[in-house]
Amino acid sequence: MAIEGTHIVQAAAFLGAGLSMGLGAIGPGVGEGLAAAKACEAIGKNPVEAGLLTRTMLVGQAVSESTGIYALVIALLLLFVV
Amino acid sequence: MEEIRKVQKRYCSIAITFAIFAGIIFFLFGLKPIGKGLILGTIFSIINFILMGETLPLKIGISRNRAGVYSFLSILSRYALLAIPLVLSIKLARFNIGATVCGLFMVQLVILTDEILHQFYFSNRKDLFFKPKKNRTKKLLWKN
Amino acid sequence: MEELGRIHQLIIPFFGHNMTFNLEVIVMTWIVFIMILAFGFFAAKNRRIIPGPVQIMGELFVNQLYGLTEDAMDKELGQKYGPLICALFLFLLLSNWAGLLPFMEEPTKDLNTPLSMGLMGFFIAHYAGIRAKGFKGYIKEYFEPIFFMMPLNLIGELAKVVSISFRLFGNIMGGSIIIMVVSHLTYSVLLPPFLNAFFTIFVGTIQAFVFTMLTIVYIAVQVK
Amino acid sequence: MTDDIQVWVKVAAFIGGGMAMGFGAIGAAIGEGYTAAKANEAIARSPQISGDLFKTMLLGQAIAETASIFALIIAMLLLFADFSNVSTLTISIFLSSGLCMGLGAIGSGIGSGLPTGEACTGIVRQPGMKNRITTIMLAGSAIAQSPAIFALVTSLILLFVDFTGRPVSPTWAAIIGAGFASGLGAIGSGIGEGLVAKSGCEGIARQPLAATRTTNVMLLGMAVTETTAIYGLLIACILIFKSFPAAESIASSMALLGAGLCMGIGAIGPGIGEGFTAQSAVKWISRSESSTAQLTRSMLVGQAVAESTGIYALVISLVLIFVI
Repeated sequence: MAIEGTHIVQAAAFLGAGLSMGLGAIGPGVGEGLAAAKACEAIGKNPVEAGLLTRTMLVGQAVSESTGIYALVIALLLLFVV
Repeated sequence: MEEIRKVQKRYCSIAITFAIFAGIIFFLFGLKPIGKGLILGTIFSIINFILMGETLPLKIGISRNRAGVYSFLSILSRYALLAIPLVLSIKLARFNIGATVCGLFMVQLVILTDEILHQFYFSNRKDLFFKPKKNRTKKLLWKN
Repeated sequence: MEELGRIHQLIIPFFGHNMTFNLEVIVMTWIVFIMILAFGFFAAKNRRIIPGPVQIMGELFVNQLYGLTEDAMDKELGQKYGPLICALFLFLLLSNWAGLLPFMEEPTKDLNTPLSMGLMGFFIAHYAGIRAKGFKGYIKEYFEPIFFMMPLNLIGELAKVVSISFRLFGNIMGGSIIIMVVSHLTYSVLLPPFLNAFFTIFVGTIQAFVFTMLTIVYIAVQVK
Repeated sequence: MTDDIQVWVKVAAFIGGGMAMGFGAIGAAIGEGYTAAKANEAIARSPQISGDLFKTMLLGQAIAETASIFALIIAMLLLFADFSNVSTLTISIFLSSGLCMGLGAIGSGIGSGLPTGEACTGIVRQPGMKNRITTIMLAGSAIAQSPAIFALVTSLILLFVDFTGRPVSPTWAAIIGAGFASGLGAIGSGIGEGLVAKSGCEGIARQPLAATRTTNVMLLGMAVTETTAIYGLLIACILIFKSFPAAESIASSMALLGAGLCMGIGAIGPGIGEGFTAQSAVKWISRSESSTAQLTRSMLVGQAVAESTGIYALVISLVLIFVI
């Protein structure tokens, strides 16, 4: 089993892609969960504004998800470009 | 402590009765290893349950970290005991491994089944998935 | 266990390219279409003041989904997008439940179906956004915090399609693979009926609802 | 050379068994420590019902220990396995199986300790509802065991599936990746489901009249929280049952290992996050009856969105398995 330089680079890229997406999913996952938890609390206190609160929650979650999307982009770059 | 003893007596007797009945049925069908394994697993499961209850009050009155360390030690010592039937059933052909594992969870199964049966058949508390009977719940609240 | 990823395919050569059709998925999709059409026909056949059982089902269903849509948007837009949402939910629900019957498979088990549903929702949401805000206002949204955030906003929009369709696909596919593995292990004795009920009825319903809900909300976010 | 392999297989079995037992016991110990701390407070507040509290603790602990007994079974199977007929792949199978069960037992151990502790507090607050609270606690901790059951299924499949005839080079990575995917993936869901069950117990203790809808929403939230563990199991099954062609280069092995790690680690965060969401929703549903429908809806949407990073991890792992 001859190990060449290009193979090692490719192997590192694949492993790195997996780790990038995996580790990058932890923070946004917990953060979005907290955002949704707070939104549920607010709806519990004031059910009349449920539609507005859900929209606000989604916008906040979309912003906090952007780090997860950066991780996705990096993983895809590592997979297909490197 | 009386409460614990009562609970233990109840669940352990149900578990061992069930295991012996099932074991006899397996014996009658000629599946000796399965019956033996079931009874062996259940006996050790009951010993584990009783030891768990005995060590429970010792955890009260100490800090959370010490309780964690204490539980870790208690788990390890109790599991050394639980390993005996597993090793026996792996090494000897007389005991069926799958049946032993089923026996090890007999107490847990009995607890869960008992709770579920109580919920639906043996009591008036049928309101898990239905609307609660209002007057009954109010009476409960008044009592306290 | 090798049948795990196998799909019956019809491959037709077409001017040097191979066109691939997933036969089961197409047939199952058509069966679901026919079921929806039959439901709609019988619900609306003879409408009366005192409704029959099928009409009651249809009315409840439509009322609930219109209510959901009007909650998320406003009254007028809710009336406009309600039919779409009803059709989407009914299609996904029946597709997810199709696996219950013997010799039938969920069309949503193939990635093509959820992805096309997700793309449809995506295009409708953006069309609604352009209609509501005008082209200039719509474009301006992408340069929102700072102007060079544009590519990331764009990826974020595309990631919505990926996440919404892969959520449905992953759940249904995962359920069917788990049922297959467990029935392989236990020789199809005890657990598979319960697992089948859990994954098909419960998870299928929830995922259909979540998909529909997210489509509504994406449209609502674009419109507001 | 065969002796050499046998030595390594033994080493792998001992390491695997040790990891299974160690991790499994740590999770259960943390959970029980939490329970003991809560029970301390409860007994200090009303010592006259300490019998009921001990009973609740005992039942809760008996159910909560299921995950670590699973770990014990896997450890014993590994330590006393048959070492006579082994190949190079057996090394990675034993390592992966132990790792999978050990990691998978952590989440459920911690998670099922949470409702038991909360049930002790709840019984002090509302002694009349003690049967109901005990039932909900038992149901919650039994459902919180399901990620550990997924990990157990993966370990057993790894131990009993016939891998002969598979090429060594990418298959070892697929096996270890499957262990990581299922084991790490179970942590987040286990803790998350524990959080949901905890707030279910709390809600029933605070608002006994709201018991029915609290229970229903709790079960719904737990079922949705479990999906990330199901993704982990899905990737593990694909990695185990798909036969990969032999490859000389290290790159394809690393792709499979990366797929497993990606799904496993990526499922932790969404699992805990979904647990937070459902916890808050259950808590507020028990307090305000009028907003049940809105809260259930927002809970489902919030959980679905919080899950999307887990889905990106699923996509990357599928790409790593099928495209590369």
